[in-house]
Amino acid sequence: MNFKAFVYVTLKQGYSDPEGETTSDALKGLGYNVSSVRSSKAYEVIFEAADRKKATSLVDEMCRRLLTNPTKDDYRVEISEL
Amino acid sequence: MNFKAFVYVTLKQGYSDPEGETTSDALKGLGYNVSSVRSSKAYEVIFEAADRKKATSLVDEMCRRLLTNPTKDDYRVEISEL
Amino acid sequence: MNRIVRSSQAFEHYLIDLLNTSDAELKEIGKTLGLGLSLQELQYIRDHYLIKEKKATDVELQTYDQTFSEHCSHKTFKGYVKTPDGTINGLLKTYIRKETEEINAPWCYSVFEDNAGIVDLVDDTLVAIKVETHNHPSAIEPFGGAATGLGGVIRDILGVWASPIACTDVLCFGPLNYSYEKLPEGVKHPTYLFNGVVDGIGSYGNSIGIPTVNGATVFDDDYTGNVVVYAGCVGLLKKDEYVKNVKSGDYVVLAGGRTGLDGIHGVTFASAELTKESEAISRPAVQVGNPIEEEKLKRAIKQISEEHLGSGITDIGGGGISCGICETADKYDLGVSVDLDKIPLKAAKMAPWEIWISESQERMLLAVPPKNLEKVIKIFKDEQTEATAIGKYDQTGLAKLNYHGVKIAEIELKSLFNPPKTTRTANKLAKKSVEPEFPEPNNLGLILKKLLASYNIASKEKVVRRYDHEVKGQTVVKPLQGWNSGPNNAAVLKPLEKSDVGIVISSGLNPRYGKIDPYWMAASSIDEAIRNNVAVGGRRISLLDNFTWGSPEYPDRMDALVEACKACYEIGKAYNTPFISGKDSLYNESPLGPVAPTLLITALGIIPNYSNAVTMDLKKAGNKLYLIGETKKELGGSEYYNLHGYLGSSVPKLDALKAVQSYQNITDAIDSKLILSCHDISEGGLAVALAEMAFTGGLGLNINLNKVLANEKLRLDFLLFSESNSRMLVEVSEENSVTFEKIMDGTTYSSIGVVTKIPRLDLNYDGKTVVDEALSELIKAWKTPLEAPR
Amino acid sequence: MKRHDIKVLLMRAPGTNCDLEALRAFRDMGVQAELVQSQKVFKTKNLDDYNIIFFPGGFSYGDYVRSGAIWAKEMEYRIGKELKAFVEEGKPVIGVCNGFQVLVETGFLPGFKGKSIEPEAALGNSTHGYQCRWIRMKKVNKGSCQMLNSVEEGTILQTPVAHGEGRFILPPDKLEQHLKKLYDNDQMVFRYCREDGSPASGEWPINPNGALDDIAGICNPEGNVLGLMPHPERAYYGHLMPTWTSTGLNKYGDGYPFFDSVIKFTEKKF
Ligand SMILES: Nc1ncnc2c1ncn2[C@@H]1O[C@H](COP(=O)(O)OP(=O)(O)O)[C@@H](O)[C@H]1O
Ligand SMILES: [Mg+2]
Repeated sequence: MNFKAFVYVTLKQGYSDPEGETTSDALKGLGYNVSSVRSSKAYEVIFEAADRKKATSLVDEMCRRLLTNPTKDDYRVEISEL
Repeated sequence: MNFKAFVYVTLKQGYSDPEGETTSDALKGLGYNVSSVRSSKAYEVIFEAADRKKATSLVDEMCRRLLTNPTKDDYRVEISEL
Repeated sequence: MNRIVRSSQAFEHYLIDLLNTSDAELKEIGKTLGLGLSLQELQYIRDHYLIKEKKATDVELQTYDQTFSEHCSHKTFKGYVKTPDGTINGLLKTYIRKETEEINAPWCYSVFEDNAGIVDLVDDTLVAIKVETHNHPSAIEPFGGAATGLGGVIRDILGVWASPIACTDVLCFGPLNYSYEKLPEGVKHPTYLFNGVVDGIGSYGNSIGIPTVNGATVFDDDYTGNVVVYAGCVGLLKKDEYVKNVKSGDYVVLAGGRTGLDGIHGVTFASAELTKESEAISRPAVQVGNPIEEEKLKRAIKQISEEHLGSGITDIGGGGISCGICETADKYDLGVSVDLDKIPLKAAKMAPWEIWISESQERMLLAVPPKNLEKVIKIFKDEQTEATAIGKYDQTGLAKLNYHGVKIAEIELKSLFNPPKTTRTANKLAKKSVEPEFPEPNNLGLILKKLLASYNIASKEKVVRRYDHEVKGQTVVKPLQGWNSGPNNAAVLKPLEKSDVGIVISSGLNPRYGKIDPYWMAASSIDEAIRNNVAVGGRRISLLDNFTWGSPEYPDRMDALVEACKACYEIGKAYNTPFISGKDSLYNESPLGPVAPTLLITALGIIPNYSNAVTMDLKKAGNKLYLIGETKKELGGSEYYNLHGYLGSSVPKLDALKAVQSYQNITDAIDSKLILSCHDISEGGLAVALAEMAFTGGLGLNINLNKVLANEKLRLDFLLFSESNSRMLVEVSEENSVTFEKIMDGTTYSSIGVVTKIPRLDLNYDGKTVVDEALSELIKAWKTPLEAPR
Repeated sequence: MKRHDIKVLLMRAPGTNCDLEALRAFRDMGVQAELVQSQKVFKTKNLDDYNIIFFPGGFSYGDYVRSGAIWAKEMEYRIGKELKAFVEEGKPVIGVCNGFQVLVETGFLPGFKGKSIEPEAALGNSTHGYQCRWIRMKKVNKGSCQMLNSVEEGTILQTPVAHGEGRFILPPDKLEQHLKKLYDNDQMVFRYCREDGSPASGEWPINPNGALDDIAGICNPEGNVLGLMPHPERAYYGHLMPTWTSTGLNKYGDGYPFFDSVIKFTEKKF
C-alpha cells in the first residue's frame, strides 16, 4: 500500500530561531503588526508499507533517524493512504 | 485581535526539488521504500488585525509580498484567532 | 538540603553555608547545584569561605565551577602528571611553551597569551590564528555543533581585534558505510554526522563570508563513537590595533546576540520548588548558530579597532560572560562590577546565575573608556546589532554582581584564578601491535586504484566545494587545483593589496599512527603539516597544536598524551617552528571506547612573493621528476596495510636534521623559480602522490622505480605505498636540472622519471612495467567514492 | 564623463559579503566607489548622486525566506521609487550572485514590461546543493546590454560561482513564452558553456546549478539592469585564476574585461 506522510519539523521551545526572528523583523519593516514568527520545515513523503500501523511506525523511524534531531526538534506527522 | 497563521510554502508542481530528492535518496539508502519526498517550508506568524477577514487578507499580502515567489511557490494558509 | 537556602529576594537566589561542611556535604552541594567541581576543588572553595566567614551564593559557586572547568582552565595540561620516570609539572609548561620559549623567534608577537596566537606578517601587519575543537556538540547535533564551533573560533580572532580572512576545518568520522546494526544506542551514524557537520561548517562560514581554504577529512573506525571537529580561523590586524589597555573606570560592553538559556549544561538544580518555574522553559542542549549576527559584529568590531575606540576585547565562549569578564578584570589586576539586569535577554525568564553563565552564541565583550562609549554603541547600532554597557572595571580586585540593585555575588578574583592543581597519572598499557605478513600482490595497478578510492585518500571535493574558498578574492592557491580539482598541499592567500606577501596554511594529522605510537604520530603530524607548507613555498612556519584525547583519568591515555607532548617539544624544536597557540579536548569517550589519540598540527607559513607559489599539478611534458627523501619499510598505520585489514607496527619515523636540510633546499629552489610542481608524499605513499600529480596536470609520467632511494631493498608494494615522512616529489625542467641538483646537494634525492604527453601512469622496475594505468581510470577511482549519492 | 567622476554605489545589508572584492575592482578601475550599509542609504543618500549601482553577493539577512528576498522587499519599501527612477534613466544597475537574486525579487529582472510587481522568475535551489567552483560562461548578448559591449559576443570568461540558490527558473505555465521573450529581447547575457564554447546543455558541473537553458546572467529589455550568478570580481586579478601556476601569471584575470566594459560604457554614455 502507498501512503503519504506530511512531516512538520519545528524547533523545540527555548531554541532561538534566527530565521523566524529575521522574518518577523522583515515583516515588521514592511509595516505589518507582527509579534513573532517561527519557521519550520515540512516534508511530504510518499512511501510503501504493509498497513497503516506499519506506515505510522515507519515514518516515526524515518523522523528519528534522519528527518529530525530529537535533541532540538519536535515533529508532527499526518498520514493518509493513497 | 491577535491571530496565528500557519503558512505552508511548497514548490509548484513541475519544478525539481533538489532537497527533496536528496532526502529521498537518503531514506532509500537507509532501506525505506520511499518513492518521493517533497520538501517545503512553513511559518507560524503571530500578528494583529482588526478582524478575521482583515487578518486573512493581511496574511495573503505577506505571502505575496515576502513569503513566496509566485514563479515557483504555491502556498496554503490556516488562520486561527488567539 | 538545609545548607542551601533561598534568599529573601523575589528572584531566584540561593545562599550556601559552607562553614564546617564535611566532604560528603560538599559533594552533595556540588551535585545539587550541578557543579562539575572535584572534591579537592570544593574543599579549596570551602576553605576560602572559611577565611571570609560568609555564606556563598549560587552565582559565586557557579563562577568557580565555570572557571575551574577543564574547558576554561586546562587543568590536565597545567597540572601534575605522575609518570614512572617522575612527576611532570605541567605538560604545557614542560613541553609546548618551553619549545616556543627556547626557539624565541623574534617574529612571534603574542603567543599562548590571548585568544589567538599572533605573529608578524609584513611591516606593521600581524596575522592571528586559532584552531578550536567542537567535538561533543557536533556528536549531538552535527549541523549546529559544527556551525557554532566555527562561529566560536571566528570570535577568538575578533577577540584579538583581528579581521578574519580565512577558516580551516579538520573533520574525523567513522566509515560512511558503517553498519547501522552495529551502532550502539545514542550514537549517530557517520553519514548523518558527515552531512550535518559539513553543512554546518559550510553554512556558517559561507554566510559570514570568510573563505574556508584548508582542512582535512579523515575516516576511521575509532571515530564512529567520537566524531572530531576542528575549526580554525586566521585574521589580520595592525600592530597599533592590538589594544590591551583596560583601565579602572572603563565600561564593560556586551555586544551582539541576546542572552538566552543556551548552553547551560548539566544543571540538576531541580529541587521541588524550582521545577515549577523551570518547567515552562526548556534548556536547549545544543545551540543554533546565527552567522549573520556575527557578520554584523565583525563589521562593527573592525571599525572600532581601526578607530582605537576600545581598550580591551574578548570573545564569549565556554563559561559565558562569567569567564570573559572575570578573566579580563584579573588580567589587568582590576576588579569589576556588573549589573546583570542590564543584559538584554531572549528568554522571558532567567535566573541571575543563568544569565551569568549562559553560553549564547555571537556575543563579544569589549572594554571601552567612558569617552568612547557613545560612539561604540552607535557603531554597533549602525550595523543593526545591539551593544549594552553592563558594568565597569574598578580597582577592587573583586567581581561584584548586582541584580536589580541587590548584590548577589562578590568574588575575590585572585581565589578564582589560582585553583588547586590537579594530579594525573600516566602509565603505559602493555599492548603491542605486530607487523603483518602477507604475500606481495601481483596487480599493483589495481591496488593503486583501490587506494585512490579509499575514503581517506579519495577526493574530498564533495566537502571542499560546499565551502566558499574564493570569497574576499584573496585565495591564490586554492584547496583544489585547476579544472581537474587535484588535492593541493596547502592554501596560499594574498591578503594585502599593496604587498606581494602570501600566507600559507596547511595541516597534518595521522591518527592511525597514534594507535601504534603516539610519539611518532605527533612527530609525523608535525612533519606533514610543515612538509605541506614547504611544498607550496611556505617558510618561517609557526605551529598550532590541537589535542583530541580520551579521558585523562585513565593512565594509558595520559601516557599517550605525555608522549605526544614530548614529540611536540623535540620535533618542533628541531624544525625551529614555534608553537603559538593550541587547544585540548579531553574526555572523548563513547560506548565504542576512547577516540584515537588525535593531534592536529596546523602550520602557518609565509611566502615573501605569492607569485612563487607552487601547485601540485604536472606542468609540461619532458620535465624531470625528482623524489626527495628516503623511502623505508614504514607501513605501520598506512592506508596500504589498512586496505589489507592490518594496522602493523612499523610506524613512520623521521630524521629531523635531514628533513630540515632538504626543506631548506626546496625553499631555495622555489625562490630560484626552479620548481614547477611539487607534491608531498603522505597517505598511500609514492604511487598515490605520482597519480595525483599526473591526473591533476593531465600529463603522464614514466617512472623508473629502481631510482627510488631506499635504506634497504624493499618489496615493490612497500616501495610504492610506504608512508615514510619528509618526502616530496618535484618537477624541474631539463635545463634547470643541473642548478636544481646543485641546490639539493647534500640531501637525499634522485631523479626518478619524466613527464610525458601520454596520459598514463607508467611505472617500471628492472626494465619491466609494473603499473600502467590510464589517468582517466585513476581519476575516476579517486573521484567516485565520496561523490556517490548520499 | 571623466572616469574619476564616475560614482559607484555598492550597497550592503547584514550578510552581504562579496563587497570588498567588488569595491577593490571598481577602485582599481579608477572610479569613485562607495560601500554603504543600506540603512544608511535609506536615510542619508540620494541615488541621483551616483552613476552606477552595484549589489554584491552574500547572504543578505541570512537568505532566510528566500535568497535575496528580505533585502529586496525592504529596498522596495524604502527606496522603491528612487531605484525605479534610477533604472528608468538608463543608468547601469548590476547584481552579482545575491545581487542578482535581489534584482529578480524586486522585479527589475527580467522586467519584461518594466519593473514587475511580483517576480517573473526565480533563482531556485541548485540541483547539487551549495557549490563553490569555477565555471565558464559565454557572452551571448548581441548588443542590448550596452554596458558589456566591449566584451565581444562569444567571449568565454572563467569565473567562480559560489551559491546554493542560483538555478534560474521561469514559471512553468509561461516557460516557453518567457524564454522566447528573453531571446527576442536580447536579454540573454551569459550562458554556462564548455571549454570549446558549446552550451553546457544542463550537464553538471559545466552548468553548476541546473539553470534553465544554462542561463548564468540576464539583463532587462533596455539592457541597463544586469544580473548574473558568477563572480567576475573574484576573477579580477590574474593571480585569482584557477590555473595561473600552469598558464602563466597575468596582471588581470577574466573578470577584468567585465568591469572595464562597464566603466568604458559609463564614460561614453554620460
Ligand atoms: N574538511 C575540509 N575542509 C576544507 N578543505 C579540505 C577538507 N578536507 C580536505 N580539504 C582540502 O582538500 C585538499 C586535499 O586534501 P587531502 O586529500 O587531505 O590532501 P593530502 O593529499 O594533502 O592528504 C587540500 O587542499 C585540503 O585543504
Ligand atoms: Mg590526500
